[in-house]
Amino acid sequence: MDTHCTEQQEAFRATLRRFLEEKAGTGFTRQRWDEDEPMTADVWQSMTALGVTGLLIPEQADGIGGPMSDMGVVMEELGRVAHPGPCWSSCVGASSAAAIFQLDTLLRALAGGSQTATLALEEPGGRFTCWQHAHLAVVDNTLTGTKIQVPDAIGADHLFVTSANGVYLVATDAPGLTITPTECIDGSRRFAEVRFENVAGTPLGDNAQLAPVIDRMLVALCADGLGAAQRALELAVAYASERRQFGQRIGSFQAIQHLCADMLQQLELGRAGLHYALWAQDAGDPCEAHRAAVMCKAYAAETYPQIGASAIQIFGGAGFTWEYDIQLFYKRLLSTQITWGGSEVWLEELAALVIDGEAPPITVE
Amino acid sequence: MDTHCTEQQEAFRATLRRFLEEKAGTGFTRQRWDEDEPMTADVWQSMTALGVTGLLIPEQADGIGGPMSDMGVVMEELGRVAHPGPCWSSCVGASSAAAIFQLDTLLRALAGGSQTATLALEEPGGRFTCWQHAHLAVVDNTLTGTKIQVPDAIGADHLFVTSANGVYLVATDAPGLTITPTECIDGSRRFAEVRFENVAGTPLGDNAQLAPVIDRMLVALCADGLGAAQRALELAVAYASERRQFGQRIGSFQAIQHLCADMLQQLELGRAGLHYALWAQDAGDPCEAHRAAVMCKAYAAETYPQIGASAIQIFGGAGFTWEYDIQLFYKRLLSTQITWGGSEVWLEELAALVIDGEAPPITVE
Amino acid sequence: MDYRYPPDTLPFRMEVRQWLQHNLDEELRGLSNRGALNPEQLDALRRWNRKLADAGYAAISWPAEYGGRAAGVMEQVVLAEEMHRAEAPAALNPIGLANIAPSIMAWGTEEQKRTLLPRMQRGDDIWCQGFSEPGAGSDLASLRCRAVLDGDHFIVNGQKVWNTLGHLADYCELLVRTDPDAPKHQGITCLLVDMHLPGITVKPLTTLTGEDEFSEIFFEDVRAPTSALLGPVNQGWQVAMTTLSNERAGVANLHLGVRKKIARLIQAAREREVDGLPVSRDPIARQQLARVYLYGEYQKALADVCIAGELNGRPPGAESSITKQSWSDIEQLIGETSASVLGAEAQRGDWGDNRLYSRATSIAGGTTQINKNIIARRVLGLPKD
Amino acid sequence: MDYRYPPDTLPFRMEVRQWLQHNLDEELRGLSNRGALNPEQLDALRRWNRKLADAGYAAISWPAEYGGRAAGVMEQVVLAEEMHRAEAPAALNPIGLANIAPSIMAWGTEEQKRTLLPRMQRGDDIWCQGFSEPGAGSDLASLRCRAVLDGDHFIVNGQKVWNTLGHLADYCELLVRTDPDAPKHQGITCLLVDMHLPGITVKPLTTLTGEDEFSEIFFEDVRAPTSALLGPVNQGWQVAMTTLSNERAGVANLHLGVRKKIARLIQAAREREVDGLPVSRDPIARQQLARVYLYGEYQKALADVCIAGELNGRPPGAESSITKQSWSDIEQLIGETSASVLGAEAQRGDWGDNRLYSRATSIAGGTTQINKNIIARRVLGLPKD
Repeated sequence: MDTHCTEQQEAFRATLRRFLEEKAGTGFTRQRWDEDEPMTADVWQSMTALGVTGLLIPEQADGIGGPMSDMGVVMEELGRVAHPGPCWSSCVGASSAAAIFQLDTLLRALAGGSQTATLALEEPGGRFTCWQHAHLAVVDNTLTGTKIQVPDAIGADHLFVTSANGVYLVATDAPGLTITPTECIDGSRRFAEVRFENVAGTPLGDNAQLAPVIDRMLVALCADGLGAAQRALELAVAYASERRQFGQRIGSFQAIQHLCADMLQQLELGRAGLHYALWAQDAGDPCEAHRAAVMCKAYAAETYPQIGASAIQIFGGAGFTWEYDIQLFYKRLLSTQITWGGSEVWLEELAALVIDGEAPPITVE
Repeated sequence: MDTHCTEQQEAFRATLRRFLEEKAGTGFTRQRWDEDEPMTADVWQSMTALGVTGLLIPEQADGIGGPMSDMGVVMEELGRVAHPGPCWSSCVGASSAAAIFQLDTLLRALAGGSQTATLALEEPGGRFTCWQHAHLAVVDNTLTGTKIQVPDAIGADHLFVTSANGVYLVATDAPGLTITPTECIDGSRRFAEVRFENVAGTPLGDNAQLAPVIDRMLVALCADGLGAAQRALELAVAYASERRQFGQRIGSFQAIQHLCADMLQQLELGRAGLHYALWAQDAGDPCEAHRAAVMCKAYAAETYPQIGASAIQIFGGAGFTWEYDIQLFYKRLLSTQITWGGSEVWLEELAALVIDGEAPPITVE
Repeated sequence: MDYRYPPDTLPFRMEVRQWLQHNLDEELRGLSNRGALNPEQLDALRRWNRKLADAGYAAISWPAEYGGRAAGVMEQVVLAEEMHRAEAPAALNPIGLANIAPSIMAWGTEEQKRTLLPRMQRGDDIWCQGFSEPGAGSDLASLRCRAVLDGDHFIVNGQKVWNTLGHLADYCELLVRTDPDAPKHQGITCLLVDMHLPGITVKPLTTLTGEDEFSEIFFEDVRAPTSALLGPVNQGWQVAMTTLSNERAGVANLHLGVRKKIARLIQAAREREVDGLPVSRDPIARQQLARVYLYGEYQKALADVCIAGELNGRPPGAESSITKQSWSDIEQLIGETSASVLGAEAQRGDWGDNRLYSRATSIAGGTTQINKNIIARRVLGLPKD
Repeated sequence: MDYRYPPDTLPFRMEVRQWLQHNLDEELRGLSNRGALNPEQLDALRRWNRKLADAGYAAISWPAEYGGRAAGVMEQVVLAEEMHRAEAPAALNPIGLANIAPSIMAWGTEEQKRTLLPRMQRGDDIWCQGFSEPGAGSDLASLRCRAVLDGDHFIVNGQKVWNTLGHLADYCELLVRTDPDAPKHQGITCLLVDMHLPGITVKPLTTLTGEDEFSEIFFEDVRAPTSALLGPVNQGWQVAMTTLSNERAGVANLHLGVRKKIARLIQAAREREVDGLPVSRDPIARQQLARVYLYGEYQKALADVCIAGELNGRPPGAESSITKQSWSDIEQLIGETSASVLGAEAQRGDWGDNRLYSRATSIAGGTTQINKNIIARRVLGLPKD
């Protein structure tokens, strides 16, 4: 029994962190902020070389066949720099989906970094729901309608599209497909609206087959959030330990100290739950994997924006400027919250699991 | 325009406060805590002499015909000592109800303090709802069923009982009526379960006629809560200004100071809303009176227990003892919250008014 | 107790309302006077400001001798409500009119009063304040920007930050240290500096929303004539702290903005659907919307207490000291509620900016932490030890 | 990463589970060892304690030489889980076994170890701690209860407060000041005082729930023999701070109680109706219940991090320092949630007491304020200045 990362994972983390600090730190994030293309070819190539693109892809498709707990390390590190690349959508989401539907060619292209893909789930409306398909019609494997908030759709080669008739694979260069970027206060993430007008798709199977992919993506999104929240706390503590006001370092004021202590508590509870959720994705019980993923997102959505906001508060006026990095992490945590539904959505799902379902377990045995 | 009490009201307040300090302070509350009878004859007589029992009763029925803003002063002062008497149920509730139904004899008895009465509204279930009548059947003006959480039912002479057939007046000595006290963590308030088995009642009219009475009672309950919360803050500030820990007065610690500042903010917002609601009860527009009363209870239920809890926290171990008065006020604020429904109930009612109804007004003109 | 506005405010309200109906052009509606203005917008706002000034509405709280109408709190509140109702932009110099002008009236030379105040009122000159410095946000007394007297000029060197409208400003109410040996609040002097003087560099300060709302101002051997001196040398602190007596009206109007946003949020919830039902029918959204609505209404109730206090001649009480904090709390609650209720839509456009911007409400003009210190010590009398 | 308990804990778990099935009488189930016990309950608990001790389950973390089994963190956790699952009362001396015994083992004379420890383990003697004093709750170092050496006795005078089980105690681990001139943490001596000595008065301290769970103890010229001395004179602070090395198991088990309460609350919501529907179908109640459930599960996840840290030989990290605080938060959240979900029913009985009692979790054993100071300084390294 160990809830910590293995030594191997920590070594992997150190390598990643060094690479990101040198080649794709927050300076890189800022540089890509307003660009159409979130990535540069050389950074993406390095990510491939580091094994990020192939991490979750089976070995027989040129991947590494690694566990989600390894991907958790990647996502935490990417969150620490508010990385703009399509890792969440493609390396976690599309790679897992392609493996489930055994799309061997796509898997190889994803593993090698020559292609990326993403999932088109959400449809117009207010609050996010996973399986709502009122705005997409499918007739004879031809799709017409709208998906919104599709992550990293611009630049992607393929879309996994959910519909009332199941999951379809659609090439982004298919005739009738229009992808329009959606504004987002977090410029480190890219979303788009995708319109389909009689677009040909390849039927892949039931929506339910995507359920474990969505659980993985929820957990990966929270791992990214944890990394960003951790970095926000580090920056806030460092700033509070330096900055003087009224002749004192502001970090010596009890109000600031308690704010930081609250942030640490929120962070460490989140880490404990996240690591459990990562392990649960790998451990094999799909119900438990789902419960853990749902809790993870409910917790992250409710808590991480508060960590970001507290960090901004500690920075004071400096936190309100474009110049300091802390705003990057605050925005990253806001989009972590809102992407694929806030805490209301996932607390209701959790209620369905543990109030309508079985009584909650008291011991693990 | 003045949101403050008038000079006359402040003089009335001073008289009341002096009387309560001398004859019915928290020592009196403690003394009555475990007694069946919440009051003593002489204190009740003094309350009558001070004009509390007749305050809301029309002059032609031997009352004073005062406004709710005067009653607000009374309730704030009673809350400051966690007063155990049946003022809320009888002097606010039953008196207002008796006036609406023009029960002249009862009005005179209430004004003179020789009788008290209360309202039986709530029925068994989880969350409070005002107009739920699943547990009380009425056939030929004969009542059978159960009402719960009836305030001050023990000692009362009459009950105003709501039912699917409207409001009934029932004498507490009527055959078939059983009143059983209900345990409550706040021993300064008395609640009872009332069982009816073919009990004869006098039909009075529609339930809707009681609506303004309920609004008045909600506001009065919150005025009591404001008084208790104010007293809790005063006690906490006094204690924090005296008590030393680690060589410093604890009130000089920023964490304690900010806790107190938060309490003050919660209190003063509550006072502003309460005084508006008191005025709205008197000003004549029933819709506005209702909106203000609903906001008042939603706010008090959500906020005042936090003020009480913060005060306990500042007292530390001492706050956890029976000996210090602060626990009386914490408990009073908990029962202020729960009596007639918590914030969920009244936020939903507020939503019905302002989301389903008109857009919220932006200016008063 | 009486929550009705005094009846004699009604004629003034009607006068303002009618004037706005006749004079406010449609394209000006909703135009903000904060933040990055393009030259056309600035021109339009200047024209509007002159109209306001000519009608006597630009600075109604000023004494009559300076072109105001010595308006009391009720008239100020009514004007603000009507301007808000009509979505009319405020005058261009909010800080100048409310904070700088009182100092000039109290301490200025006749020349300063005569030349500066009318142009400020008309928006001909734009004013900024040079108080905050890097490394001294809320801690004004530790400022380091210095001025040395050299004949009939002050030589100013140093840096200021968080200057609202600094990049557009013609004048700056500048606090400089003139006696480095004096205790912190002393040895500070107030200058009214022409921003077009050589040696002044203004750099926009980009906020996290990407706007250039604030500036940094650098002074390098700037020669300000001694005629720029406002009040006595080394008494700049007292000079700058001069305010008009009925300033409570400004704080009392904070609820206007939040209540409009809340009404918009409720309307947005009515118009969005989730799972085939309006979001406004969702029980959880209803709780959240009702809660934010309640706090908006209570901010108004608190404003009424402040107004009534001023109107009835009471000194500011606890209600005044918590108003800014409760306003900040509700601005941030609106941001969080919009995220819950509107989902992804809250990540962009006005709602997105609003959420980010709400963070500034607990920082600018005194952080939450400093406000609470003050409330605890001054209002509640907790010990300093 | 692996969240499964080590497989070798399973035999021990089964052994304990079976033993409890055979040995725990129905009337003992759910009996609390805290708070006001009547004599019959105390007798029953004493008999149960002896059974536990005889089976080797009363003090499994103790070294074998004192009758324990030197159990590691996993065995302690498993025992606690099984005891909890069976609703078996814990041993009567929780503080004695976990906090006092380690000091006696490390500092006691052979005589003290031989006579005191076995009786403590069996519950033959009940122990309390005499640390807190009126006016010095969390600030132990400022204690004033004093002892003066007079031949072969210490003369003790002073007052202690917040003594759990004080009214039943046979012994007290007492901290007294023996050198009034020494700096605060020095000059303190630890005595193991027989509570039946003349001059000791115990007064119950009624809590806000009306229970006599704690006591005040008054010492008036109490003559404690020098044989009561534990460790060196004037080193009582170090003596009293001695703990067993694997104490993390205790903190790691905090989730057991809260998760059982949460399960009960969910069950209660299923069984209550409002407007003809189970409360558990109400969307708002569902949010609140799901939230409190989530925090309960995360308390368990945090416990796993603590356990794994101990198991893998890592020093305690941030997870250990926040465990008490997050536990307190969730105890209080349970109280507030019960009020929202159960309405008036939350004002009485177990739910009512539970809500009141939850307030103590942020006070006893170090207030929230002190915990956060420690977290900020020791874990985050924020400056003291």
